[in-house]
This record gives sequence, C-alpha cells and structure tokens, in this order.
Amino acid sequence: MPKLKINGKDVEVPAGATIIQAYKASGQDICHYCWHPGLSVAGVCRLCMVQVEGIPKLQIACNTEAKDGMVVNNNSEMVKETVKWGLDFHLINHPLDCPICDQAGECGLQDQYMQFGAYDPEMAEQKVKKSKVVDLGPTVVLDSERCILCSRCTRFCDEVTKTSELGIFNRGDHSEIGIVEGKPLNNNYTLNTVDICPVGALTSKDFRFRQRVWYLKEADSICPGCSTGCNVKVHYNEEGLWRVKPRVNPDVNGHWMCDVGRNTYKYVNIKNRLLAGKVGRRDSWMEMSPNDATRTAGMRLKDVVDKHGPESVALVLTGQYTNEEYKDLLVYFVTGLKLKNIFHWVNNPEKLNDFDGLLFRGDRNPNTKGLEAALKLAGSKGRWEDLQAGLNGKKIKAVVVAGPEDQSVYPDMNEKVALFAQADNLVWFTACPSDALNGSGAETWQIPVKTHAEKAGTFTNFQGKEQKFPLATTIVPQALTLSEAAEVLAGKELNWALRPKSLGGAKNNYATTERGAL
Amino acid sequence: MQQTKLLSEHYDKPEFQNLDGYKKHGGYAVLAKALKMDPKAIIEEVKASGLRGRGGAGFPTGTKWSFLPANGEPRYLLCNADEGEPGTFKDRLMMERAPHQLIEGMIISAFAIGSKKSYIYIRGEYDYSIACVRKAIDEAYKAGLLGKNILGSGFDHDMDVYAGAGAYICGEETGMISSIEGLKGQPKLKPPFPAVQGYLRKPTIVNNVETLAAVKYIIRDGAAAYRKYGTEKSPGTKLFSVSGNVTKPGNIEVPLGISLKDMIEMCGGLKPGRKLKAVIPGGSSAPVLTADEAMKATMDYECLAQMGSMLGSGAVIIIDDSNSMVDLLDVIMHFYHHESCGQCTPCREGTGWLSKIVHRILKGDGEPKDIDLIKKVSEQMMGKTICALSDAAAMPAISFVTKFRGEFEQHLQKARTTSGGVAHA
Amino acid sequence: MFTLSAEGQELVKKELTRYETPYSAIIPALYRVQKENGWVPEDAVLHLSQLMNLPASHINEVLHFYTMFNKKPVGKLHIQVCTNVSCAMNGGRELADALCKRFNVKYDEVSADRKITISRVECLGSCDTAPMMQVNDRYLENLTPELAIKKITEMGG
Amino acid sequence: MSLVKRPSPAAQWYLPGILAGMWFTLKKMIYNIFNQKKMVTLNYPEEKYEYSPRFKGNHVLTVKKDGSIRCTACMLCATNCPAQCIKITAAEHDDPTVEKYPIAYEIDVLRCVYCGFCEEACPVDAIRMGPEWQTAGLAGSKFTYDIQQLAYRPQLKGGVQSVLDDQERHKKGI
Repeated sequence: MPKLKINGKDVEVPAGATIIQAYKASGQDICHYCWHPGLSVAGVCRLCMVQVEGIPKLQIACNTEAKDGMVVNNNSEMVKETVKWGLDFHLINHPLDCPICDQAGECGLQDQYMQFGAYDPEMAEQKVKKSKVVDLGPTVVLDSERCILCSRCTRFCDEVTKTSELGIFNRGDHSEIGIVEGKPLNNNYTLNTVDICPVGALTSKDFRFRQRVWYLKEADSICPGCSTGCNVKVHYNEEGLWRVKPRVNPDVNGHWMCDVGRNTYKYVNIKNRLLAGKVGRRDSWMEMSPNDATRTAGMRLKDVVDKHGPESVALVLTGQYTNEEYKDLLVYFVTGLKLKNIFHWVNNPEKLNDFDGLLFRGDRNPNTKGLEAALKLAGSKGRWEDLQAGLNGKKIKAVVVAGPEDQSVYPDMNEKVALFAQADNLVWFTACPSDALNGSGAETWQIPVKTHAEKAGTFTNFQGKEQKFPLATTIVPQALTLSEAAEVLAGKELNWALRPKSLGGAKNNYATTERGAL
Repeated sequence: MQQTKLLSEHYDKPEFQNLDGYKKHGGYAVLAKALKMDPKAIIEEVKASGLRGRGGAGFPTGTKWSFLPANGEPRYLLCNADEGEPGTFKDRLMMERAPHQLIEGMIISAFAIGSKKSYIYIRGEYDYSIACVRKAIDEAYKAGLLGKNILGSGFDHDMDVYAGAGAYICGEETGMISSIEGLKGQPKLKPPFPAVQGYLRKPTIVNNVETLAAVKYIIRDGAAAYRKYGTEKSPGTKLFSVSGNVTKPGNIEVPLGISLKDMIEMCGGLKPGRKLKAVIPGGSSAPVLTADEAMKATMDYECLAQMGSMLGSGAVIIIDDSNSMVDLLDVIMHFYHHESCGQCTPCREGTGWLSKIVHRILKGDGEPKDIDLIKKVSEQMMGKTICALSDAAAMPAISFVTKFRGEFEQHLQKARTTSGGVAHA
Repeated sequence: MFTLSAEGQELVKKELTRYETPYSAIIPALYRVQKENGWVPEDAVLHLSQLMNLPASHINEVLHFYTMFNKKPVGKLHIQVCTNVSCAMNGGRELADALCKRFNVKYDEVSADRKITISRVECLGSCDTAPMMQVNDRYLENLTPELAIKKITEMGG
Repeated sequence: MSLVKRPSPAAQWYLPGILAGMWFTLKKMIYNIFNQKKMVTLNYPEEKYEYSPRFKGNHVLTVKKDGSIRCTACMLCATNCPAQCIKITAAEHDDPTVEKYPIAYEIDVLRCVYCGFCEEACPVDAIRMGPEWQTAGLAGSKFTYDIQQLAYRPQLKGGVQSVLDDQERHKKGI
C-alpha cells in the first residue's frame, strides 16, 4: 500500500494504482477527459498533468504508478499553465455553440474550462469542418466537430462490449469517430458511449433535444429492467422521467447499464399510466379513485372468504414489486385472510437463466429473489397447476393479482388475464392500462399502483443482494403502493397527510387557460 | 576531405546486392565469428564501442539492449527502416545497395539479445528497397543463414519484411510496433517501454538500419577499432544525407565530429554566387542553425546539443539565401500537420494551429502578435505528448522564429504595406 | 460489393497466418485490394472484415490512417510529387503546378481521360535528387518540369 | 365642536375666476384649430404614437434570409426568464447545419414582465423586444403568443431579419 503526498495531503492507495486514482481517493480535483475508471488508460488528452518531485518533466497522472513516498502536486504555476493550454488545444477545433449543444450543462469541457481554464483564447484561425449529425445506429447520433477524440467510446466498444463498431478514422486534426457503413453501432450497451462522452459529440436519440439538462433533477434508483438490478439515477422534472443513467456500483453493474434498462422510464410517465381505479367488466367500466376501488375490492374479498373459505381466493404475485410491499401484502393475505393459495407468476421461464455475459439477464423482473424469499417466509407452496385446476373447477372464486409494472416483458399477459378471469372476481394491481384487462370477463377491479420511481423500497437482485432505493418523484399521486393497498384492503384509512402531492405538471398560466373571453 | 567508408565501402559495386557478391567481400564471416561468441560478450562489445542509435534519438545501443528483462518470454528485434524524416535517405541506399550487410548485422544483434524473430519495417514508399531486402532474405534462407540452426550454431532465427503504408509516425518505435501489430501506427504510452513490453506486449528491441549494420563492423573489428573514429562521446562513423542547396548532394560517410563546414565542402559547396543562410543539421525536426552557428558546428551529438539543435537522423539540409525562411517553415509545419497521428491533443491541434498561423503570415495576413503566439504554442507542445512528434514540430518552429525573427517581421511589415497600409488589428 | 479475386483471397488467408497476430495482415490485404482495384473502395472494408474475421472498424482505421492507400479512384499513372523541404527548395512545388497545368488536372483528381492523378506528397526519401516524384512505384529523380512531362508522356500519360 | 371659517368676501366673487379659465381654454382651442400640427395630443386610436425602436415592447422572433426562424431552441431565454413565461419545444431539423429548432415557442405575454432578459440571454439574436405596445384583446387565451404570432404577425411584414446570417457567422468563425 504505497503512501504518497498529493497537494500536501497524505493518501494511501492500493498497490498498482495510478496517481489519478490517488487524486480521486484524496478527493482533490484533477482535470482529465480520456481517463475513465472503467476503461483502459489511453493517455491522450494530456490534461491530468502533475508535477512529481524529482522528475523534471510533467507526468500524466493516469499512466504514472503511485509509488511510496511520492510527492505530487497539480497546483504549481507550471501545471496550471499547462492545463490551461491543454484546454485551449481542446477548444481549437471544438465549436463554441454550447447553447445548441445538447451536452451543455453536463459537459466536461464546459465544467473543466470554468474550473481550470478560463483564459482569453488566442485562436483566430478557421476551425476544421467535419461531419455533423452522423447517424451511428438506432440509438446514437454523432457530431464529429464537437468530438475531442478522447477515444473513450472506441475503447468502450473494444474493451467492454468487444463489438468494436466504433473507430477513429483519418489522422491529425481530421480524425473522426465513425462506423463502417453497414456495421452500425447496434448492441445492447450503446448508450453508455453517450454517458462517457465528455462532450456533446455522442448524443442519445431518445433524449436529444427533449430537455435541457439543467431543468432535470436526479435521484438514485434501481433499474427494474432485469434481475441484475443495476444501480441507476433517474433524471426527472415536474413533467416526469426523461432518462435513466447508470450509477457506479462495482459489485453490481460497475459503470454501465444496458439500453433495455434505459427504456424503463417510459412506462412510468403519466401518459402511459392508469390514472384512476376502474371497476366493472368488459365494455362497462366505472371509474373511481384508487382508494375507493381498493376498498370495495377488499370488501368483496372478505365476502368471498366468508362465504367460500380462504381456499376460494388466490393471490398471484409478479417479481416486480419491492420486498416491503410483498411483506405487507402477504401479512394481510396470510394472517388476515388465512390464504394458502399464493402463486408466483413467472413471465418467461425458458429464458430465466439467460445472460449476455455483461449485465443483461433473461429474468426481466427486478425482484424475483425477493419474491421467492417472501413466499418462502409466508409458507406458500402454491403450484401453478393447483391454480389452474382451482380455476377450471370453479373452486377459486376470486384472484388477486399484483400485475406486472412493465407489461412489455410479460408476453403472456392476454393468456393470463383470460385464465384468471375464469374466477368471478379479479382484483388486478397495475401501473399501466392494459387492453387485455379491459377485455376481462370477470368482475374486475383495476387498481393503479405506483412504479419503482415513485416509492422507496428494496429489490433483491439475482445475487441475493438487497438494494434499497429511495422515492424519486411522484407521477401519479393518487396511485397506491401495494403496502398501502394492503391497508386499504384491510379496511383501514390511509394517512392522507403523508401521501405525496401532485407535482403540477407543466407550468401553466391560469389567466390564459382558465379565463376565457372577457 | 575524404569520406571514411565503413558501411558504405562497397556501395558502388553492383554485385554487393547479391549474396555471392557480398560473400566475396567478406560477407557473413562476421556472423560466423559472432555465433561462436557469448551473446553477453557481444552486448558488452557493443556497449564498449559506444555506438549510439542512428535513427534520431542517439540512445546508446548496448544500454538499450541491456534493458531487456531476463525472463523466458520471446523477444523480438525490429529494424526501423521507416525512414520518413524529411531530408534523410541513408537507409534507403543501404537497403538497395547492401541489403545483406543489414541482414548480417541483424542476425548478430538478434543472437546477442536472444531473439528468434525479427522484422524489418520498411516504409511503403520504398518499393525498390522492399524488393531488394525481400530478395536478400530469400537468398539468406536458401544459404542457411536464416531459419533453423544457422551455420550449425544451434541458433534459430526468422526474419521478415513488413511494409508500411505511408505514415511518418511509424518511424517512432512504438508507432512502428503498433503498425506491425496491424493497428493504426499510433505511438503507445510509455511506460512500459518496448524493451519490457513492446511488440505484442513482449520484450522488443527497435533499432535503426544503420545502427544494426554498424554492429557488424563493431564485431568484426572490435570496439576499440570502432572507437578510433569519431569523438569520445560520439564514436564511429555516420552516414549523412546532405541535401538542399549544395552542388553535389548525396550520402556521405564520415566520422562523427567532423565540422559542418568541411561537410559542405565535401558536397561541392554552395552554388556559385550564393551565401549560406541556414542549416538544418538533423532532419526537419532539428532546430535550425544560422550560417554563423553552422560555421562553428561539428557534427556530433554533443556539439549540436550544445548549440540547441540535434544530430537526429543525420539529414543535413543546406539552405542558401535564395530561400525564404517563412516559406520553409510553412513547408515544415504543413508536414507535421499532415503527419500528426491525432492521438494526443496538444500535437493534433497544435500542429494544425501552427501550420495555419505560419501559412497566414506567408500569405500576408500575419499580425504582429503571431510570432510570439507561434513561440507560445510551440512551447506548450514540447514534452507534453506521448511521442516526440509534437516536439519535432515545435522545435523548428521556435528556432525559425527566434533565429530569423527579422525575416518574419519583414514579412508582416510587407503584408501591412501591400494591403494598402491598413493594419490588421 | 467489391470482392478480391480467388488468388487475392488465397494470399490474404496466407498473410493471416504469416504474422504473430492476424491484425498484421490488414496492411498486406489492403495493398492487395489496391493492386487489384487501383484504389480501396469503402465496401472492400466489409469484404476484408468477413474474409479475415476482424472488426471492420479496425480495418477502416488502418485504411484511413495510412496515406498510401487511395481512398478515391486514381488515374492509371498516380504521380506523387514531393513538396517537402529539400524538394521545395529545388522547385518541387513549381514542378507539381507545371504538371497540373500541362495535364489539365487538379490535385488529387483524376484527369478526364482517367490516365493521370497528381498529388503533392511529403518526403519520399530521395532528397539528394530533388526535385523528384514517384509515378506509381517508380522514382523519377533530378527533374525539371520539361523532363518530367517528357517522362510521363513516355509512360503513356 | 368645529369652527367653520367663512370664506372671505373677496373669495365669494368666483365668476371672474371661472371666466378667466374659460377664456384660457377658448384661447387654446382657437390656437389649436389654426395650428393643428403643433398639437401634442393624438387622436388615439386613429393616430398612434411611434416609440423609439429600442422600446421594450412585445417580443419578436427574428428570421433568417430564407424566412425560417433563427431560434435554435437553446432555451437560454426560458431559463433566464424571471416570470417563467416562455415555453419552448425543440426538435431535430432536417438540415444538419441547423441541427435544432423550435417546433413550438410560446410566450405568455400576460405573465411577461417585459424585463428584456430573454433578448439579453439569446446567443443568436433570435428574440428581440420590439416597439409594439398596444396589445388589447378580448380573450385571455389570445395572449399566449406562438411562433406564428411572434415571428410573422402582419405588422412585421414578413418578419424581422437579424443582422448576421448563418453563413456570415460561420465565416467569422463564430
């Protein structure tokens, strides 16, 4: 464990670490672009210059191994001057159209210029013109002029995904990132290149020009896309969620996440959500507040249990809810209603153990392990055949389903609705509306529930690692979590003072929208 | 003054290109001698001779060889024949006139460092050289001088030619390694140095054509005999490529330490009626010498280093007073702009910037602050990048504008007066 | 799509095993494409990528890094005039201009009769014989504009 | 108890004062009838006052030479707006040199405080505050100006062109 002095501060780093890692460990600032902790060292931006005592020439911190007793600084005049010029060199051919650029606000070049540069530029020559708005593939757009050739994206494609779609073509200041025609940037991890791009050269087609980043807030979350449980940040404003980015966790996802996981914000947004509870059956639905819908469903369930005994009610759970919700729901059903018929709806059993070798898993539920643990605790022995037999034999009169939050990963949605609708009563908790449900033949309660971004909780990932996440924002304030639903089903009142309020959506002037003709 | 012909002794004999002709002049006798020696003794001999790399950096060859780690990993010997430095043409001549001399030197060197495979990386433009060396290697294989069990010594060695495809940067040793590995010829980060992790991350020695050929003569005559030529710190002879405004430009072989004045005379002197203006003593990346400095200079590593220039690859470009220094700097800067590999930012952007400023001055759009700007930009490019191309571009820029500042200022003056007296503020 | 001849494919396959890493065969393969086609078209990269089982982007990187691969069609005679220091001092640039004027072609473009392309290139390592030029792979040295034009016409330009 | 002070006897003669006032009015009226040009008042709304071009009145979106909108939808105006009355929806343009443009640009002028921060924030001279100031209307919803209104309202006669055009800006290396 070498000990070294960085800007006068003692730091201890693991053997083999570089000076830049020591800087990060010591919490001090160092200017850099091309170095990324998840990639190999390229050493091409030449900005992480440091002065090492005893070495006359400045060294780059990313390729210099930290040795015991080293005295390093990056606040001497010489280093500052070099970094300043290094930034100037970066900006020579970089267009200064920050207002148009989508990266503005989270741009490495902007940030570091303000921190380390801030000089009077002397460049008065024509900038090199390169291609703009290059379509790299289904997800990413390239602006070559903005590229500072840090080579992070090419290294990512070479080292992490090993697909090598991107290359740096030509040489000198005509170098351009690009793809070979016919080989687009098309894998499940493309948007990581957008994340690691320190400038606005690579932008995501999905997010590009949709929002300025300074309007967005971010909150920690866990990706609900598959059982890997990548640690993510969701970016949102009062209009809803706009994108999902990975958060570093070396134990789970490292620095990356997959493109599939990045789409999980979409069904959370208000236009895709079930906003009110719906009670009724095919073609005749009555809307009511989620709270009322749940209460009436609870009363019906009690009736069924009273009349036909607890065997007549079945509870079907999907692996898309938090451990806390499972617990609360099971407490009510197992101890309250004395239910034994508890089943685990597995969406794609044949693909459950698929793995692409990097992050993405075939089990598209974030909390299968958590659900299994909860079921075990509840003593459930529910086998799917029993449910089927019970439904066919009309023994089961009511089915309660904690339906999938993300219906797109449940290809058997129609089939299962038809199956459960054989019972007379169907209580279905769902975050999004579903055509299958709207065609249900049983008397059905569609009760809107919160999505992962709207509640705090814990997911247990495929490793059995429990990952807590906080509430990020509230999109549908009236929707319930399963824990709340369990309370309401039991006939209790919710504490309305504690419930989240609506965020108001887009700002409106009442004067122009509500006041009509004078 | 006469040339001291050691390496170039038989250049003018056409039969020297073939194995038979080469053997007639004592070819491969030294190899037989070397293969009986202890490899360590060869390295010691080369160390004792004080031979310094002839490619440009002038690093002592024996010392370089001793950096190889003592492990069982396969080692590679790469011969750098990517002679791209403007003004240099010594290696091309050797490969065309005496390819076996190079091959013999390489086998000896490979034996010394224990390498079983070597490559000669020749720049793609040298089509004829590639053909000559390929032919010579085939001859050597047929004669049992390459392949398994060379001359019954038990030493195996394979040699191949790898043709480049036009990139100055592949003359840099790690750039060349990248190129042979089939990548873009971009230099690699150091450390690790090639002697530790080079070609395919295995220990690798990269030497210039002339260096490897000289090894043969050191083993033939012994280190002491080699040291008789040249100066104390720069021993031996060196091939100089003299070009520019002299009447008889060409390759000459002279001991190091000869005065530049003599060298110009050996090449027939300047054209009648012309005055010496400047000399670039070591290829276009070497800082320029003024006429006064040139008259005092001796051609060895130390003297030129003292004068703030360098011996480089031994490409001496004589510039007389018919040339405009601004024009020449424009040519040189265009070259470096064209050849920057685009990896490190200061070089990628700096070479382009310098080229644009100098071109602007040349075209008459210069501004008074441009001269200082050239200097500032160049200083910030020095020693800030992975390889030395950035320095190679910065050094001539700085030396041109400081030593010939007057000429640059004149150009600015002229620009202002010719554009109707309107100053470009 | 461009494809190599059977013979060319054979050669590329042989080159793949000739060096320690298959990547080393990229430059020889590209040379082969250029030899067969005169220049390296964009789709040759995909062809080589399939043939050699190497990422297309790497092949394209190599293709665009080195100047000796023609990325555009060139004439039957590719005339490369050196305009670096020693040649520039001895009239290399004027020689290039004169050739362009005589053969009525712009730099790096193919002449109307598809015979000639003139490019200005960096040092070709024949500085003692400045000015000089390379026509295809032949060096022509110690030139004057008149001599150069005469030699090119002799070669069929 | 309050003490009422009676006016002085002199003040009880109010008629001369009234007549003096009427005489002054009559004098001015006759003067104005014969000197209509020198009159300071306007016959609003038939006549309208021309404010200086630098008056910060209603917003104008400038257009390029081809008549398309100059705005690049960078949203700096919206960010800077203290009244938060600007709402922009950006979209990708077909022309790669333009990149981004607004498909919707709305200013709620009832909310606007006419501070001019938007025109100061604009990096491309796309929004200006014009001399137009009389914006009476009958419905509140009429006061949310959209692109059509901001850039091409009839009073602007085809739109206001900004000084520099894209090509010129590019030539200057901006």
